Amino acid sequence: MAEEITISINTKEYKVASDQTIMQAADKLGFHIPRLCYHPKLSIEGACRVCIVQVEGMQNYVASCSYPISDGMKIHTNTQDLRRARRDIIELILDNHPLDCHTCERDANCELQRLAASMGIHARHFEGEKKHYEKDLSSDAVIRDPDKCILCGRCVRMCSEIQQVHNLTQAYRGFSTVVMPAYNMPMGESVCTACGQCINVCPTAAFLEKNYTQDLFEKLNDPDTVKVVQFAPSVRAAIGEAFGLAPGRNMEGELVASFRKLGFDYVFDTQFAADLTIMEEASEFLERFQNNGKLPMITSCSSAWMKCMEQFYPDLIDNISTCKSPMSMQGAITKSYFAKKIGVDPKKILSVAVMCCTAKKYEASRPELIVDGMRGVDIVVTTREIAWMIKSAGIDFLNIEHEEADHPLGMSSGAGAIFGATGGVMEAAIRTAYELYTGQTLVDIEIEDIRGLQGVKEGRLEIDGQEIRVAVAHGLGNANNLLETVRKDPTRYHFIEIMGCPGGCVGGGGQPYAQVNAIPLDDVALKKRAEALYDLDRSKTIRRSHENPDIQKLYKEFLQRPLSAVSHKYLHTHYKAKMPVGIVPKTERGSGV
Amino acid sequence: MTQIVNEDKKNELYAFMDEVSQERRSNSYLIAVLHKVQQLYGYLPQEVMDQVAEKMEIPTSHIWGVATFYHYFNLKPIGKNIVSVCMGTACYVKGADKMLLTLKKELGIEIGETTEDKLFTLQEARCLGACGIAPVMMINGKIYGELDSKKTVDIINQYRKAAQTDIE
Amino acid sequence: MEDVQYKMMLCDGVSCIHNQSKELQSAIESELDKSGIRDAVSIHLSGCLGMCNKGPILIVNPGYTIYGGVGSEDVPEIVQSHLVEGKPVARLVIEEDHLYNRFFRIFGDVDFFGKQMRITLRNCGVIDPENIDDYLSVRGYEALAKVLCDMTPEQVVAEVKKSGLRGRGGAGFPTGLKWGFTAAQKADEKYVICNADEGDPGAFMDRSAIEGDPHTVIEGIIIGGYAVGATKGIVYIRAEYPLAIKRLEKAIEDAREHGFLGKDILGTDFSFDVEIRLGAGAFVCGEETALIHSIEGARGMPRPRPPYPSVSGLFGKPTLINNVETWANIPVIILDGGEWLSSIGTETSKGTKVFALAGKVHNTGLVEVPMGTTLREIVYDIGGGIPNGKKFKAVQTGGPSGGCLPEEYLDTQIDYESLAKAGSIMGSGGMIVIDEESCMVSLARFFIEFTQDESCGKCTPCREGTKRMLEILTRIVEGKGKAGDIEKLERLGSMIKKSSLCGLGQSAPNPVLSTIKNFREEYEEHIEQKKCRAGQCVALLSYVVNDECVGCGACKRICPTGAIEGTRKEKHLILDEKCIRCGQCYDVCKFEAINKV
Amino acid sequence: MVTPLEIIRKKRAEAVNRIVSKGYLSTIRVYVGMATCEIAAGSKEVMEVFRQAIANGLTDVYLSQKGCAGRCNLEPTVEVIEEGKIPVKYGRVTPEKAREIVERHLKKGEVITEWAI
Repeated sequence: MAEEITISINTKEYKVASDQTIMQAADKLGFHIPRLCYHPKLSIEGACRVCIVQVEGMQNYVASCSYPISDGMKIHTNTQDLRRARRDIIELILDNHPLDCHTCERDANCELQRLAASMGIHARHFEGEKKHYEKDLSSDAVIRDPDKCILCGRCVRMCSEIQQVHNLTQAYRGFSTVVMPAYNMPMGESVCTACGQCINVCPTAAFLEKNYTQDLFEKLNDPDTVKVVQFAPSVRAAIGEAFGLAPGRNMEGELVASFRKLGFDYVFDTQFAADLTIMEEASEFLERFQNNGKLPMITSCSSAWMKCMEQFYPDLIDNISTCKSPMSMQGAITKSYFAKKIGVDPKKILSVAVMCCTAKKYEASRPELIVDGMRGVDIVVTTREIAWMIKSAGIDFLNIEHEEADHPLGMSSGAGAIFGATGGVMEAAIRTAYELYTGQTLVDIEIEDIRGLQGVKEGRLEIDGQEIRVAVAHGLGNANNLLETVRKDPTRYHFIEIMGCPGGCVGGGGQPYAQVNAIPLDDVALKKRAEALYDLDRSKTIRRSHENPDIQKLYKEFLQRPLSAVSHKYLHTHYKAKMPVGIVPKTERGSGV
Repeated sequence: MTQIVNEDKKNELYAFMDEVSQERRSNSYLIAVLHKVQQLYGYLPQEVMDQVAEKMEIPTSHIWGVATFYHYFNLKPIGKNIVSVCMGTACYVKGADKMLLTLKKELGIEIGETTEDKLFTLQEARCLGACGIAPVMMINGKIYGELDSKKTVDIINQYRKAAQTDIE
Repeated sequence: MEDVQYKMMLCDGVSCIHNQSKELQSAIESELDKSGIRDAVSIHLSGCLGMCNKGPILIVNPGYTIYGGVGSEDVPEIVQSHLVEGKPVARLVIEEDHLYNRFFRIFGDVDFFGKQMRITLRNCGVIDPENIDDYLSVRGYEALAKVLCDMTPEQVVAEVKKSGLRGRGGAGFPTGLKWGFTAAQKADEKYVICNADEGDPGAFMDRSAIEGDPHTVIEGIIIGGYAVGATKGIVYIRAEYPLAIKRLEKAIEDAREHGFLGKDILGTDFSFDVEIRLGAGAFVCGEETALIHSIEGARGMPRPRPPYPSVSGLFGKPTLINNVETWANIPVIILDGGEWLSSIGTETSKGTKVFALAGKVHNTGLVEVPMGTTLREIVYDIGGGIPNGKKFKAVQTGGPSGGCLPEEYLDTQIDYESLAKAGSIMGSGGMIVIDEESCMVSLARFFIEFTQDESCGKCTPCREGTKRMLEILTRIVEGKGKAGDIEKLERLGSMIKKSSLCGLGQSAPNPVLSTIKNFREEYEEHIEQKKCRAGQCVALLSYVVNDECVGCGACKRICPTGAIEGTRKEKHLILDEKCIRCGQCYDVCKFEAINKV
Repeated sequence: MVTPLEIIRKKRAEAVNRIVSKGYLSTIRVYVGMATCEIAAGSKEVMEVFRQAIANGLTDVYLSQKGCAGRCNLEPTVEVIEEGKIPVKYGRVTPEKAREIVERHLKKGEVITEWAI
């Protein structure tokens, strides 16, 4: 237990707990010390030096993010000398940064811009040579622009510490330091899983999603196509933040109405396909469970996880559910069942997905998902992109009248909604699997054990006297830790849900940037987004996927039954080991990685 | 023939990695392994770094970060002769910069580059420890001291001549 | 110990041992006891004094009376006459000359060695570094044996504290305190590290020490391991030092064979081993946290402290890091006592310091002087002054982290505080003498170019700030300096000093700030008059041939760009547009026929 | 029990014996500087001259390498210690000079003062 000590900040004394850094203590006391490379979920870097403070008795400034407080410490956070030093540091960053704020995608959303404004940098003293590197546009999902990079290292730490993908590193050194994949490989050819978390934590525009908004506007104006959109559960739970709302507001009605105003002919809901996924996945699980199939079965909804698995865990490919993700199921059904239903050549359908995710851009382009020579989804835009499009099209998003999605692919159960939160797929699957197996309805359907932000969650339930052990991991790093257990003890679990992003899809790489003075991927915001989805679930009468009448109809009219040949053609896929091989380092400390 | 040589190199490298893998915290030996790679291949070829990554269970990005951080490691194939010009203070004060200029001109390359005939790679060194005979340069580990432009060019020509005789 | 009036030094070299110096020692001790002056005399053993033919050799201080061929039978006379009555025994004195006021065989080289005092380099240039027998014969590993025999780890730490030794890597942190911190940590594993990643351009103290006497360093490390409770020692050494590495490897092997390393050292239950890790060309790895990262196999980037390595260092374990020279002091401290070392030097800085003396002095080389020696003594007495009748301008200490001190600071004493007060630092031991032909702006630029190149790139002030400083300095030396540039350098410099993450950044502006402080007028001349008084800034001068030219053609032959034309025996001409201002024609001309204008 | 100090004393005595048995007590001892700096300046070749001389029958000479004493600008250095005489240190020794040192100093006992430091 930490003792209470006395420190002074800016000449006033405070009693605080001893086991804190200067920054932590100051934050709690209402002094917001400016910062840049610091992120509460990542290791301490101490690199940007923006958070320096003066401690009496010390010759040099110290970084408040890393320096521990001690009894009697006298701290100054705002002296003239400090202000000038911080200002000069930010100017030095600006001096090596393109001066194109007004054409930059992060304009008004940029931490560097905000810092510069708050420092009052009105003149430039030290301008000189700027670095210049080519933009890396090779990936379908993530753009890397080293010119914008200020070397705070947040992306590198995110990629290695939280996601454990270890795609990004700082290469070279000094003024020539660049963040890049190994061998300066193009992102599209690297082990990048396209999860987009680097974008989420980047304070500037050094990482961005590949932007398809102009393309989409263009296509929306094409009179010869039928424009169909689907949108993921988490989009509705987060997009409000892009319009200045606090996290946790469900904006489903506003979104549907806006899609129609943007020019979409049909607005469908990915939650419908989530229900469909559950039908297939729960059946697949039971099939494996009853017939000595490969267990544990691992979910395959998350595109970043898909790529991660193919590179890092080729030995577990047989454990992966063959189900496509909800987005891809929705796309496939749109271009088959739905096309037939409205009597349109599926080639004339523009299938658009609005996702909380950058990796879905990658997924949509996977050749394995092509059916009848067509991609299921033609264009994927993120929550951020659609928010911009709505603003750009002049739609009054916040005051618009709510509308509902279209049939037959727009209606969903509560189980489909909770897909967006970590543990949601598992919970939804259990609701259905239980009934499919036992013929009885599961009453207690909210499974608290697998909700929440703990890295790896475990649960067990009994179905007809048989114990089923399940595990849930969110974020690829947690997934790694879980799968290492599985490699060692393959019988430990029967069913595993893995989501590539922290918090699940609500924390996706395509979600709105952190608001002013908020932290990217803040746990509170993630929880509120998830809560919005759980509220949505609770508000529905139908909370089990198999009870969704449109789903039942789909099976009756088209798919026949789960795991049928038709289902396999449209809703299932296969995976194979991919190069380059991803390597998870040994866990012992000593590699510095 | 080259195949056999390469196979030998690979075996030697793997033997070395096997040896360090016996140690505790074996992946802390990455830099030692990269030294070994460079000793065997003259530089760090990408496919060999991949092998190191796989064998030592270290992400390639991490290896790349290390390989590019340390100036000692060559990322490109190097010439037959490595010419390192000492740019330590003692040599600098005694005119190493002029000598470097002469070398750049004579070889037609910049620091870190290799001549087209793959005969010379020009490098800059920080103090070779021969301050007494500054300015100095080192070619393949042999130190030449008290240089001036003419002497420098003469030495380079000796190596050219030697290479010529080798071919003949 | 206050009462010691005489120090006796008994040669312990191979020949003298053969000549029964051991018996002599006991004879002296018993005679002193008899005379009741045992406490007034201390007896030290030293390595070979080089007068083997006259052994055994006994030196009495003060006075440096050297007795040769001393037999046990002579002892009562020496004690009575010399020590009690103060009259040296003339018949036994072989030399009574301050020339031999050295511990070692450095005869006939008085100018250079006269003011030196060799403690850490005591065996360098004396013994065969690849032969452990040589080291053993000069009391090698006796300090280790003494520690294992008679001292607890706490006593060892206390002895080091008593010596007043401070880190020789540059920062001067009290070594004993550092040892105490690491020793106080409770952990299942601890490490000691020898930092041999000597990176200052133009400094080679550590290389020389390891090449000349690797066992001293190893012995120091083992003693350190014993004192702090570590079982593993690591020498982190530059890959650019192949010979030093080879000798170190050999020394470690030999030490293992003799049971100084490994399990149950010298029959005790203390086990310890040393391994070598190579650097790979990164100056910043001299910084302790960067060094640790490098040993861990990562990019050598520093991290914020605390936690300090003594609490959480290599692999997260408590780690003691000292540099080569610091380690080399340890066996001496153990053998001769901390008190003895603390009797040398100044109030705050004890013992000696090794410098690599280079630049514009007669005698370049490695020198070890007692703390408190003045810069003037080093430059003029040891270094022999400036060659070619040029005028002294400044002395630079501390390499890229240090500063330039002009004439008026020449009487500054070498100690951590005095040098800092004068505006430079002790540093790891680079000392460069600068004459009037060197431009201070260029020199500052040279150092900042170095630190810029060696910046790891982690923290903003160092990565971006030194780059801008370099740009400003470059334009000044190219004659494109602008009004206000000096102030910008000062502003950036002081910000970088106070805000950078590690020592490299925090000291990077020193060469610039100190030259601005002491040679501001040179900066102003470059900027305002586009003039370089030293004639070094090539953009600010051109070379012209004057009428003294006899047309010998020497300049034409040496010109690397073919910028000189002229027929034999006629006045030559330098083509300004082709001239790259390398100055070689100027240097080669025997007739002073080329002017810098 | 044997204490570490006793062990070390024994070891030293043994070491001394080994050194002596290698001819340490010869009339003349020759030390050649063999640090990186000395080697860079050419001390290997100088060493070779002395080695050859001994191989060719020069007797009563003990030859050893040593580290750098710090006299950078005078390297390579060779030190000749002769029984009963003041040690002589030669600077900037070349193989040619070394041969002459062998002939004049080692064989005839003549100190070549102009080369001595």
